[in-house]
Amino acid sequence: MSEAPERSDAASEPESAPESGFFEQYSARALTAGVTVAAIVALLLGGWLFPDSIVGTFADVLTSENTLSAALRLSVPIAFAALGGIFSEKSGVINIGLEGLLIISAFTAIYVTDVTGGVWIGFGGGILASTLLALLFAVVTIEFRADQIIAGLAVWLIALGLAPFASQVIYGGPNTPTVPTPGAISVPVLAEIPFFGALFSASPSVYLLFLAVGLSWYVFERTTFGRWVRASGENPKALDTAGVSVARVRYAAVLLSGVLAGMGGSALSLDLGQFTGNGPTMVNGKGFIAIVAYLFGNYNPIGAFLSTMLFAGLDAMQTVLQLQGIGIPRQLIRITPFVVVIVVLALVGRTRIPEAAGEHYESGEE
Amino acid sequence: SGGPTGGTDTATDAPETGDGDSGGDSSGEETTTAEPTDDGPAANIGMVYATGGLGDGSFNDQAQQGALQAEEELGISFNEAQPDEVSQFSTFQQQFAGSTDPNYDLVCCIGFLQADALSDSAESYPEQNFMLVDSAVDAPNVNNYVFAEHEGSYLAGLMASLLTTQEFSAGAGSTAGDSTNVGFVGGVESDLIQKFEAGFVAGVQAGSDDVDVSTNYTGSFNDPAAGKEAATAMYNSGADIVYHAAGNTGTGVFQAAQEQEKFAIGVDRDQSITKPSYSDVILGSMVKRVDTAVYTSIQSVVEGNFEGGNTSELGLDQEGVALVYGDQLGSEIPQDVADQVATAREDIIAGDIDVPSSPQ
Amino acid sequence: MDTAVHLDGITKRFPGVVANDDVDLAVERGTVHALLGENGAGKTTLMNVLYGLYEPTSGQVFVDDAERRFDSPRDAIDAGIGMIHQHFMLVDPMTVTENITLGNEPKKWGGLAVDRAAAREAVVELSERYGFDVDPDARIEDVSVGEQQRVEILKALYRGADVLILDEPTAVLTPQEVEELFEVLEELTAQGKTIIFITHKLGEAMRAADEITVLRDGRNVGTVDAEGTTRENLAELMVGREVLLDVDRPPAETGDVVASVSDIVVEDDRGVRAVDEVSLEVREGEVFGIAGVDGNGQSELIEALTGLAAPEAGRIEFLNEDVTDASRRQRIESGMAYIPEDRQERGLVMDFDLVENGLLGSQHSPEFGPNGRIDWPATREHAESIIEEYDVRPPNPDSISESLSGGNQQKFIVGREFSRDPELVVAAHPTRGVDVGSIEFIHERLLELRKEGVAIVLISSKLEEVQGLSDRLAVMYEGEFIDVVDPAETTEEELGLLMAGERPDADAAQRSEQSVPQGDGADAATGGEHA
Amino acid sequence: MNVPDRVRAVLKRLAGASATERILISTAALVLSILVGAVLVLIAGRMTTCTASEAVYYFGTGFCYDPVVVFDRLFLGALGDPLSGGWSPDGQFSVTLRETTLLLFTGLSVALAFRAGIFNIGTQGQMVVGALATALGVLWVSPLVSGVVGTVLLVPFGVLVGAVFGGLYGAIPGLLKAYADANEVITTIMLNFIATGVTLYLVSGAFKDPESAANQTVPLPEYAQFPTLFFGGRQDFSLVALAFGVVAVGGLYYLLEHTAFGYDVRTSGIQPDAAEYGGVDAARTIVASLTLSGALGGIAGAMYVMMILGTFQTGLPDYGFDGITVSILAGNNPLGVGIAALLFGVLKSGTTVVQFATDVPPQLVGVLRGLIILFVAMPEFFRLVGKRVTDTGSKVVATDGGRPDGDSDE
Ligand SMILES: Nc1ncnc2c1ncn2[C@@H]1O[C@H](COP(=O)(O)OP(=O)(O)OP(=O)(O)O)[C@@H](O)[C@H]1O
Ligand SMILES: Nc1ncnc2c1ncn2[C@@H]1O[C@H](COP(=O)(O)OP(=O)(O)OP(=O)(O)O)[C@@H](O)[C@H]1O
Ligand SMILES: [Mg+2]
Ligand SMILES: [Mg+2]
Repeated sequence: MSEAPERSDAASEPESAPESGFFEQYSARALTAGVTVAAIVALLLGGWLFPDSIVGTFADVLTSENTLSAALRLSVPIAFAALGGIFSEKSGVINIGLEGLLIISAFTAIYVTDVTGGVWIGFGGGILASTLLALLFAVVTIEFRADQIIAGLAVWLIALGLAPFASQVIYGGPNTPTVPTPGAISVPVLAEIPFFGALFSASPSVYLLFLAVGLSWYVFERTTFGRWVRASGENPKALDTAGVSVARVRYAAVLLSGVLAGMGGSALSLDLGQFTGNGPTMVNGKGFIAIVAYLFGNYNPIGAFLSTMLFAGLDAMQTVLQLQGIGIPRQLIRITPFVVVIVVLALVGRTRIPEAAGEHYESGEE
Repeated sequence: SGGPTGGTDTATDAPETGDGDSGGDSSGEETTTAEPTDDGPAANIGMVYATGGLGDGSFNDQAQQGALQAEEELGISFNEAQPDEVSQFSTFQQQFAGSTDPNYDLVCCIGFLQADALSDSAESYPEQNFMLVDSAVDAPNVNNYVFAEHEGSYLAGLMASLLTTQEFSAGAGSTAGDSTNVGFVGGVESDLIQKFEAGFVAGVQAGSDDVDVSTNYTGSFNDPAAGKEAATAMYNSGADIVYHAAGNTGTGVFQAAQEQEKFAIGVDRDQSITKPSYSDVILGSMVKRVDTAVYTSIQSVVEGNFEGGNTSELGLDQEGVALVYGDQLGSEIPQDVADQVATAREDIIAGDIDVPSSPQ
Repeated sequence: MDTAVHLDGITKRFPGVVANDDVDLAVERGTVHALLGENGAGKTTLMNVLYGLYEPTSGQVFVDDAERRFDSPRDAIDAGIGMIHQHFMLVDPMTVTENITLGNEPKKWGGLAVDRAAAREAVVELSERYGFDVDPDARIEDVSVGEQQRVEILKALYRGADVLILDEPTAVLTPQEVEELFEVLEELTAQGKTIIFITHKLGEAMRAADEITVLRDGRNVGTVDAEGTTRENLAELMVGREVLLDVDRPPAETGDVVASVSDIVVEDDRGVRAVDEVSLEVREGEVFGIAGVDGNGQSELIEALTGLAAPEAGRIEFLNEDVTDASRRQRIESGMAYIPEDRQERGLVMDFDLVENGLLGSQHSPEFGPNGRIDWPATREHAESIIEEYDVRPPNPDSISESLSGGNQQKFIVGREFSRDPELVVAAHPTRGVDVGSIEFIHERLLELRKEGVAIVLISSKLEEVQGLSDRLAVMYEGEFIDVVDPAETTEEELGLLMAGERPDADAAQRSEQSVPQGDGADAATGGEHA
Repeated sequence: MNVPDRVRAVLKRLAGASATERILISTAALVLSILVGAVLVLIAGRMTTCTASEAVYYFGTGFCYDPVVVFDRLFLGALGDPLSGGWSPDGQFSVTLRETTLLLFTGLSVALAFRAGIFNIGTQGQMVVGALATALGVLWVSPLVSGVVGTVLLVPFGVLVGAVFGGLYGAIPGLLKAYADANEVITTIMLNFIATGVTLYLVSGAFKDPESAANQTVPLPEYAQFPTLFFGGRQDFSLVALAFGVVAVGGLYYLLEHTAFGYDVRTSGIQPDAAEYGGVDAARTIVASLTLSGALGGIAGAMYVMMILGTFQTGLPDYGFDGITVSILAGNNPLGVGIAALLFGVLKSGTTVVQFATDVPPQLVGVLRGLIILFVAMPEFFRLVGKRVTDTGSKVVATDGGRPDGDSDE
């Protein structure tokens, strides 16, 4: 793949933006991105030359507008949670409770919508529930110095129990009834563009996601709060001695992660009009995949979004590939996204995490 | 607003329910609010549902329907258990079987996964009556009910095949006459679901040689998001009718149909009624009368003629499965289609059509 | 002259420790005031009180003659006080400008955005005013320690500090950088700023300060005029007794080569060549010293030697075997003892008790672990004997390492390593943070081992120590041995120049290339960046 | 995410706490969770409707659910109602022990990895792989033997196969972490999904039992399953399996505390730099501990197949995830795992009793589990409470006695 190196720069831009750490991982990321792009190009080329081969099928699926719109839909909860995770972890609080935040908001959004009849009120309700749970997490980790990983795990477990519990109490089963869903919004003209039209004909949550990604990027790169969050995660003492309260910044960041994850969870259930609470619930690991996404995206909101799209794109492709009957057993096609994540991780290796992430900080502590 | 209501002991409050389409009409997984008479309920029934739980809008809810009907009509009382792991089946079966307060007259085991546990439980509690849905355990105290899902699915396939090859529009959906495929969304790969698939495919082929079936298994009976993606992908690749046998995952199929302005076919219950918000895209449902099975076996217990050791095979003939047309769209199905479907039904019952029960 | 800062009767207690005991301190505006004292004397604590990081147990703080109560550094900053900590409070991945303006960013668009142009402008303007040399756009992690320190000072100035506190600002600097710093301080006082700086180096205090306050055991034991005092006087105030640190070192009787390193290259974790083709040889009964300002590759060199870092190139031999690729465990087992630089990170498992820590490195040795089992009774005896022999306090093998004071931790490590019957001892800063009595003891033990024919590689940033103990002394600068000298014949000034990277004159260089200075008429050790 | 560092910090803090303090904190966490759970039950009881006669009354208000009954059922029910007289070993109590047995292994699996500073979320997947391997392995050799001899040979063989394959599956994230620096939290989560997918593929295809509608292997012959002694076997519990579990607890304790390997593991778990200094090969220790951890998970799978189900069927219960909670509650101490596994065994088994005997949704127990972990995570909170209690205590003495310290005549 001789074209890989040339392309790697362009392709890695979003991820290696100002945040990226030392050279070594920059190059690993660039390499992976390069190889990915090269593979895609080779696939498209192959598909164009041999449209009837399996490669042709892949190429078809890849360039289909439907794949893009499916990927966008699948991205929504993951990407929102990933953005939330970035805020929290960059401030020094590792939030592996994202899964729980998604669950609690997914349920509450349906419940509130069901009770009030307003989809957007439900959306707000979901955000509120998630934010409250995040507040509990913040109090426990920041105030009571609880271990962040264990507390995050607890948040997940609590939500995993609480949402189906409430559904059972209220609706008599772990699954809620169906409520109305917000319709898709189609931007005139733009929606007609081949392939990229998918970006302009989507559920409101997709547009909200675009907005959230952009805003998050802006907050980190351009606002004082963003800088404080970064400093709080890298060297809280520097922030403290600069006269900014680390605890406050961390509270704000964790609550923000609650808000963002809440948007993801609400969007997840409201776009389907139902919460299903059996087993791992409808969230089914999306919160954990969000963590993968932002680590791979190197804590950059745009990088995290693109990583999510990579994963969601694979997921969308596996759905379509199943239909094409390409000879690979369905059960195995379904696990391709997970395999790809492992392979990618093995290639990229370690992510530079914020220096002080996971550590409790007490002002005045020597 | 909740909590206990009423001031007297006998005042029974209707359980607060979710919307009709949550399926269940119960306030909890366990209900003992039968009209109490002086000498107690006509019978005590234990319900052990399939994993997936109530509110799936299909299989479990349909089973519960039978119990509710029996509660109303026969004055029985029932207690429910929703296992979430296979290993809990035997626990619950035995809990019911071993209980003395009350003593359960019948334990209904819903779903084929309970078969293994039940063969042990039935042996351990020879005095206890059991009924099993979707599989057969050979024991003198068990009545089995299996369904010919492939027969009903054949009719669904035939209808889909006939409609997709013509210009048809009704409710919120429409078909394009030139499309040549339809879809099938399954839950977890298993023999049972493949039975649905096989019948459906056979029916589609009977309708027209040119129509293909795209198939997708989401790997879950409770993942509407995956169901939606699968169905959307099918609609986008030209299918305009998708049949699902995927429990609650099917909710996503309906939603995709609505968004894409295409059609779907429900399963297990008449989903145009249990999921009324999608009745404008549900052409029909392949109902599987689990409720009848449950009701009949309860009835036999109440009437004292439960025998055990039987396996009832419920097909089109026994009305154990059927294709029912959608509540809203049914009337718009072209008569010739309905006629052909009706004829096929007769032929199957008469044995003139042999429907395969596993994919070829 | 007016008083810029006045501390009155400050007492600060920590559980079990009185860090400051009724300390008074008055600092005149526009002067440099040095705070002198031994490790643990309470200097940092006192300044943290002034900076609002600690609330004093009792006592008052006056700034500009008004009493102040600081609840947080923010209050202190508002009162015009800035502090540059011993460990810099900088955010590594952020730029110089971002660090300087952190917490006080200029804003635009009604606070919705940081005005980055204005921030940069302010930083450039400020550094020009005081004649600082900093790159506003560089990331902290990419700039030198000296520059980081200037960033810290700018950070304080940016916040309008009139009083600047510097905690041991010279500890990490080369002599030249120290000089530059003192010039900066002069410039600052000339512009009316007040400086308080902490040090335990007498010379620096006398060189840079106008007044000097000495703390001992948390108490102010005297404030003197820098002009009218002597080193001896200060030393006595500091320690409370006369200090003499003279090592009695008999001539070496060297034997065979124990370890040799040839043309080794080691990269640090950033991929920079921290050790650039260095060679050395050490013989039985010889102490090979390595001097240098911290961060010039000494750590990486000994990590490679001891098997904790993999060299990129070069060869390491130990007891005539190539151990370049040998594991750490193999090296331990073949007789290499190592007193690590960082006792709390490496030398001890802080949560283990002394019994368990006594086993560290020997867990697979048949003596304590026959067949992979651990013989705890034998291990306990081992720990007890170290404790006894090295006077570790408290003498309780069950105490958790973390609860020991630094000096006692170090004594335990030294005891453990020496008890291995080593062929080679690599000792990195073996007396850092250790009290005077223990220093003597450790030095004696090192020399005893030397006498027994053990080879020793010694690294220390204390010049007296390496100079006093070594038979040959290499000076390391930027990853290379800039020279290898006979410590007995080299002055402190010469060493200082070498440490600062001033190359020896051509003759000396010549000499070092051909016949390298020898400890005792023995032969070649290599000094060499030439290879 | 620097989970290892995190884990280290946790361990550090946990190690700092004395054993008594740990037990106190765990107990307090349990009690507090039950209290919160009770409140939750009451709130839920206000949200549903029931007849007045079914309601219970607290504080003058009626509630549809009675927390006292719920917790009575949860705990006493799980123990088979020891107080009611009719206790029999093969009642619910054996379900509790059965769950405990599985949790012992998954708990130990997680605990071992934790001790090595590795957060193994993949015990679930390792269990799934071990379970399938056991089923296939035993089925493969079972025709060669039979009867009691068959049991004596096949059961250990099955456990071994489970251990080997679980171990191999655990080695994958180990190798990825040691040599590619890949975060084990992510890889193990992904490997869980992969294990589920691949086993489904195998069991719905090549290895499917043609007789069964379920995705499962052919059932193991009776003699290839754990023998049921004393407990009748009605609840699929075998004392032999529990004995295996107890031996594993003791064995892991011994391994960690009394062997050089254990020393290496513990050292690299709390202070990797010191471990490296002490000659511990970090990469090898990571791979070895994850392999061993996976082996324990695999044994849990073997137990599931050979004791509970008698076959491998897709959709294994979440014992692997429960193992994480067990291990955390136990402070990652093997002996503590013994106790914590019993507690969670009670909770799991009690769940079905609660569901059977009350109207309260069984997911309550899931909430309780989360609360317990949450409270265990914040020892600081209990220390604070404890301190406040003792502080007020001493104040009272001071005002009473009015005497300066040290001058007491007590
Ligand atoms: N946060 C704290 N908690 C408990 N004890 C402390 C704390 N900070 C400092 N001490 C103790 O107070 C004493 C004085 O410490 P301080 O750091 O002020 O010394 P110092 O003079 O700055 O020493 P050095 O020259 O080594 O920096 C020491 O005994 C130290 O252990
Ligand atoms: N931050 C702290 N928290 C609790 N105890 C501390 C702290 N710092 C020091 N101590 C305790 O105070 C005592 C003195 O500590 P310090 O480090 O000042 O010793 P030291 O005087 O430097 O001893 P040595 O001369 O042996 O190095 C020790 O017992 C130590 O455990
Ligand atoms: Mg200090
Ligand atoms: Mg000290």
